[in-house]
Amino acid sequence: MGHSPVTTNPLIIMMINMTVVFIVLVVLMYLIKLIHFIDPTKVKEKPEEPVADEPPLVAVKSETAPALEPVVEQGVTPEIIAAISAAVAAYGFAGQVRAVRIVNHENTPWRASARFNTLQRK
Amino acid sequence: MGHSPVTTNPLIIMMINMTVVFIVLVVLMYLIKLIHFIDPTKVKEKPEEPVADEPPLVAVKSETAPALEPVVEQGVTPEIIAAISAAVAAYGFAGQVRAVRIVNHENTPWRASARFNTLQRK
Amino acid sequence: MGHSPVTTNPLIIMMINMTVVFIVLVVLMYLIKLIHFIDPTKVKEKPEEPVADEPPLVAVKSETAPALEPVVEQGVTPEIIAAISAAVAAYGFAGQVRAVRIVNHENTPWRASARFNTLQRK
Amino acid sequence: MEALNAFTVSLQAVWNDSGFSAFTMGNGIMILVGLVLLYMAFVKEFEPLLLGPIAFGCILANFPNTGFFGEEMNVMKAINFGITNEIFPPLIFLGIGAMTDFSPLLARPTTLLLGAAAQIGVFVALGGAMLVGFNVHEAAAIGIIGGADGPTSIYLSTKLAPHLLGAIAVAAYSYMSLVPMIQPPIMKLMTTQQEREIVMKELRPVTKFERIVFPIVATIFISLLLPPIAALLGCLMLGNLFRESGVTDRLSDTAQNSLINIVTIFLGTGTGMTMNAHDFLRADTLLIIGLGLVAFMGGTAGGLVFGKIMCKLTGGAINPLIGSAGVSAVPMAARVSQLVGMKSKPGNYLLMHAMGPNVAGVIGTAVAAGTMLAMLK
Amino acid sequence: MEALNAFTVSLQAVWNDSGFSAFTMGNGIMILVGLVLLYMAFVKEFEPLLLGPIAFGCILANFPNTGFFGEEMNVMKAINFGITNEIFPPLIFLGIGAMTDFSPLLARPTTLLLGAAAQIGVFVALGGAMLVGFNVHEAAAIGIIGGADGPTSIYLSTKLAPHLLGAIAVAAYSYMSLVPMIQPPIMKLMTTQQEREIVMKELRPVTKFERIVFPIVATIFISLLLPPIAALLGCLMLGNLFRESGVTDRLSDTAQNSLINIVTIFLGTGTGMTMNAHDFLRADTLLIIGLGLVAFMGGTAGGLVFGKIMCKLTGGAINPLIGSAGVSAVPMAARVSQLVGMKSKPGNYLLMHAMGPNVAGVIGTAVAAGTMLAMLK
Amino acid sequence: MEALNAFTVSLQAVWNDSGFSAFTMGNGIMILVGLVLLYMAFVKEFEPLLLGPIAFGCILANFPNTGFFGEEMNVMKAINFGITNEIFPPLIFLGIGAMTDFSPLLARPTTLLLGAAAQIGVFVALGGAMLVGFNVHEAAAIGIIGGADGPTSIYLSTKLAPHLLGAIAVAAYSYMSLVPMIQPPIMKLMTTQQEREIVMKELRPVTKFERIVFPIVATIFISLLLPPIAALLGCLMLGNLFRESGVTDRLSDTAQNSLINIVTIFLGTGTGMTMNAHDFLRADTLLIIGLGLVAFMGGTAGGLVFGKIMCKLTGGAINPLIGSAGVSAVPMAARVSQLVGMKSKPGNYLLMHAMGPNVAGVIGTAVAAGTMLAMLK
Ligand code: NA
Ligand code: NA
Ligand code: NA
Repeated sequence: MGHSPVTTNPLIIMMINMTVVFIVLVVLMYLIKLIHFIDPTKVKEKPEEPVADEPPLVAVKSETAPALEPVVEQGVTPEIIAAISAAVAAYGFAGQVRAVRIVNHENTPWRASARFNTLQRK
Repeated sequence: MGHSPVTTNPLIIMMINMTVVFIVLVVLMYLIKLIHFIDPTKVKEKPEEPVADEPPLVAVKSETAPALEPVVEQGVTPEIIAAISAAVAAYGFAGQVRAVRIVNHENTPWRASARFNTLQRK
Repeated sequence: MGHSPVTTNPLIIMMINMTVVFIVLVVLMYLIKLIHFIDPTKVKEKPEEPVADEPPLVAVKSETAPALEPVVEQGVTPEIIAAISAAVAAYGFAGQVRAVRIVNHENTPWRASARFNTLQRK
Repeated sequence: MEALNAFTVSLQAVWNDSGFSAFTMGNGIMILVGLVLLYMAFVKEFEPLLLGPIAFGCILANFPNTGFFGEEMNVMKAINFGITNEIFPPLIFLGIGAMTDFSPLLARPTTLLLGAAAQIGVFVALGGAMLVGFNVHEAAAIGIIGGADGPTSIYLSTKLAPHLLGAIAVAAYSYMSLVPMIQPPIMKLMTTQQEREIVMKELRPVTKFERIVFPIVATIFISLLLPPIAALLGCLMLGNLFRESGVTDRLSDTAQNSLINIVTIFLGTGTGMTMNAHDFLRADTLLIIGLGLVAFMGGTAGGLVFGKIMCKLTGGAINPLIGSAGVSAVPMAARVSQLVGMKSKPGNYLLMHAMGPNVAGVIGTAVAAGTMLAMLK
Repeated sequence: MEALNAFTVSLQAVWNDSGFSAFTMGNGIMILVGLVLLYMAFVKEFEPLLLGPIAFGCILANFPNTGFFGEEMNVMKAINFGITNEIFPPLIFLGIGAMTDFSPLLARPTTLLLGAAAQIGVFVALGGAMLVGFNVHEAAAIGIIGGADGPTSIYLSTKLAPHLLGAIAVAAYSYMSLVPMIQPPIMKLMTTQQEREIVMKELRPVTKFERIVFPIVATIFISLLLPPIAALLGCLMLGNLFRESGVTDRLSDTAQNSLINIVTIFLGTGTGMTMNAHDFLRADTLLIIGLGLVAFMGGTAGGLVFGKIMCKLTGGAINPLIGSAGVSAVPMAARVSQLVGMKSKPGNYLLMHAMGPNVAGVIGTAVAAGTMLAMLK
Repeated sequence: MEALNAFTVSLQAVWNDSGFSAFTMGNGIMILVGLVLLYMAFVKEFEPLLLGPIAFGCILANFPNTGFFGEEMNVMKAINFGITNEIFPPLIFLGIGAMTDFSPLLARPTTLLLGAAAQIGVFVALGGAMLVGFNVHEAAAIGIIGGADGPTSIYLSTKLAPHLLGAIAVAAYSYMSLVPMIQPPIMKLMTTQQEREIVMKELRPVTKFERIVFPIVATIFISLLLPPIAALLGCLMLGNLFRESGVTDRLSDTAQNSLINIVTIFLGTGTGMTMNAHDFLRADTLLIIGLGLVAFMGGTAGGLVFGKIMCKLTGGAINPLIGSAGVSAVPMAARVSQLVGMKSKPGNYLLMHAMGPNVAGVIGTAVAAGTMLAMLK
């Protein structure tokens, strides 16, 4: 708590702070775009995107969006999708307990065993 | 640490301590009765209690006692009830690991989802 | 960080350290042999060991080695044994999560209940 | 006779040393406050994980003669050490980072602007607090309530205005729980039916590369610019790396389960322990609660206004309802966006779209806290 | 030649700094004591979760030249810090609270009297200890063994007679394990066959309201009256609230699993680390072990006597066998009541009825500890 | 006008206090080092659980003006306290002990000799380090890299050469991950096809008695002889007792899950936090990395040579390939033995046989560390 504040005018403090917050998040926005730009692993989306633009239907997604949304099969009603996506998003402080542990199965000895066997085949 | 003890007569110390313990626990007993008395959620037990008094049978419980005892269905032998109640009570330091985790399922995203849907319907 | 080192000759330091390490582990080796020697629970292996010596086959183990190796039944191929033993050994820092928790079931109330019932029957 | 005398004297001594004899009116009222908070936590389910321990800590702190605040070390003093030295909030953020999926933000980075806009509530409350007489440090700590991020609020309060910690924490967690009541009227007031019916284009998939590089880049950039929040933001992003790396599931699991739970118990109880009559039972507390509401409403409005601007600029591609999610209160505010969207047009699923501004709001509030610390420390 | 000389000198130096050269007879005997305790813990299964780490800590503490008790901080010193400042016992109680179901007590509150009556053992041992020459602080710490509550015993010992901590903890946990052997003969001796055959009326259901309000009311009342145990009792009841609230399962789960387990390892090891030859290898230790047995038997008898009185007063509605469960040792003593009841009359299920006095005994012992601290501190 | 002026001045102040203005070339390079380590941890999967937090800690430590190393306590200072006082490595060993099965060692105790022989790498590197100019304390800390045991390396480094901690930890964990690349060529070079084809007799079963008595006896013997590693070895064996006792599964589970994970996060981050440009960006670091490789290769060779000797002495009952597993790096090195054995003769399962020297190597390295501490402290 070294030096004293530069100003005590509430309005100026508000303006400065808001400006810094916007500058930082805008820079972060461009950093994210930069990350996407340099991403060596991204799939070439050019041929697909215009197609996806025209009919923004749920059924189309099943080919392109495994990362964000569950693969949706024909015949699944929107209600079910809503329920599932709500559940997926319900990862607040109180709601993540089980979902996470399941992920953990990747670290069981069986995975190590699988790796070992892979190694072995080389 | 602070002031010296009032007395070092073992008998008096025993009497005082025992008295305090009894006073505290008796007051606590009346506090529990008070809690029960003011409990706004308690079921009206008047019509049922005399019935329950007469035949203190296991089968009767299935309607009234879900909180303390499992709902007991006709045909369950006393041996099984004993085994289950022993298991229920066996929550000492060494024996609670699994049972507790199961309770936790209430906090999964699915519950959050259910809540969300309830909210939605309003 | 009290007294200064006795010597700063690298070779002597290496020799001393290596000597101590070997002495300690050799003594430990004999201690393990001593533990085995005084083990009151060990099965009398004399009649069996010569038999086991001659045909070092997997199938023989099924009677004697539950502690170290899974009981192996006739008809299990060596490949499967390798996979399982790899999995068993894959208990490094990253790979033990699930296996261990399963062990824990012994501490559930049901075990306590079982004990209680055993007690009861006496 | 002598025995009876000693008996009476001893009983009297026990009573004299008891909390009853030293009990003050202030203690009584604070215990009542604790009971009301317990009711809010356990019956009304207002963020029970935090408000429960806070309430219980408040009650414990108001028993006289417990020695909790004496010279000798004890469990409550040890917990207090973790509060006053800002040890707990970063550890909570480690777990929150491990729970957070930044994908919706990475898929549509412009939603960061909504997370920035929603911080307007923080600064409106800051200005308001200064106008009603709080000094600038207190005002900054009060303003952060509008960020709707408990650990950030506690972190900033302990640094700038520790005597307000209790009131600020209580206000922050209470309003976070009230988001489903505070936001919808404002959302309906500030948006048109037509805007609310906008169906947004689905989000593009996000690669693992992006999900791993983002927390690293964000940590470096923000920590260099705003060193006072390096611990907070660094822990958030380290937790997120545990989640996204795919090879540290053990650490991710622990960060978001046993570690965060243990720290939550201590953080909550320790925060409640700071609530004494002298600091809490004053008009300032009511002002703080009022300003907190202003902050929440201001943040909601700020996000919505910016949502409307983005809607205009993008030719109607952005539903302004996702703007209000920028206050964070993850994931409650995003669900509110979804809820209001569904009411306007059944089948309009905004949840994933609202998660972008929602997690952006966490970063935005941390940045706001860092800015205030950089200016005021 | 010189090399060989340096070699020999260095080897000699290693030996001189080793524990062997500084080893005392006392160390040797204490390591043997540790081995016996390990045997009791792991083979005889005497409370292995606590007695195991205590035994190992005792062995570790008796290696010379380890630096565990030196100036520099190290892991063992850090653990010791948690022992000497009573940080661990309340955290254990947090977990025990989360494991405890007070319903049987709430359904039949009169069983609190049995929990009070069983504390007679505490005070009989206290008086006995003073008669054989212990001072009043030591006597109080010894007496609490009869409470059959490990954390309370450790808490009180560290406050009143830290040099007796090892002996008291060992005695407390050993006798808790021996409850199935100590109690049945006394129970059979003091009750008639007719009394043992009494079938008790089933317990009424307990509402969630009662289960939530009780820990709060109990905390306020007892902590105000006996501030020295506010931390202990507050943590017990906070843990119970985590359990009963229905909205803090995460915290309840952690309190009764990872947190209590971590603290148990530290509490046990740290308690064992206090066991040195100077404090432990004296006639006092044997006296403590003897007095602990008196305390357990006294508590059992006290509970039974009061059980018989209640049986009379209620016209035979109470089976006196549940009185002995008032010593706590949860849930072992309640199971012993059940066992003896079943032997007298197959099908006489006393377990749930005995759980009432059983958990009442935990509160009773905490109150007894608080009373002694209030009088003696 | 004045407002605009204040605005500019304030923005300027934020920039002046930011990390950018105080950023040094050294910070930049160390952050790059951190990024490379992150890449190794998360993409190359080099011990990600440790190297991940180390890398992130290294990045965090090189942001200027964070106050992490100031006077005031904060979360990073608290973590650093656990590093500099050797609190974390023993707790890690507690978990490792609970994960370790000593059965293969107990079934064939002669493999302890292989665990001893593989320590030759430690002492070769020690000698080499002294020859290139490190003092004896530094040389000992560098040598221990060859032990392939992270916690032991960190423990010894913090005691003997804290300024080298970062480089030593990074080298140790990196080479541990590279064992599958470093060892096979040496193994093929030093053994004949005929030796590699040896099929070993299966291991005898080990009783529970042996598995429980061994950790106790080993603790007593080694701790008495080498008190400086009593904490480390004691925790390893206490964890193993939790595992083997059969009655402390709760503690075993916690020691090898939540406790070790929490401590790992702190140990890794704290170790990374010690990596500053002044200590790390010097030729010494490259020397350390080079010496570490020498140590690993030396240890592998030492184990193999001794394996060949044992092969001769036993008339071909021992496959020398299990000797290289004596460097520890559990269980990686044992798997490498298995892998090379399978390549030479499909169906030659050496894994279980290699686990003996593998766990012996953990004890061997601890003993080597203890010897060096006894001589040099
Ligand atoms: Na926010
Ligand atoms: Na008791
Ligand atoms: Na090693």
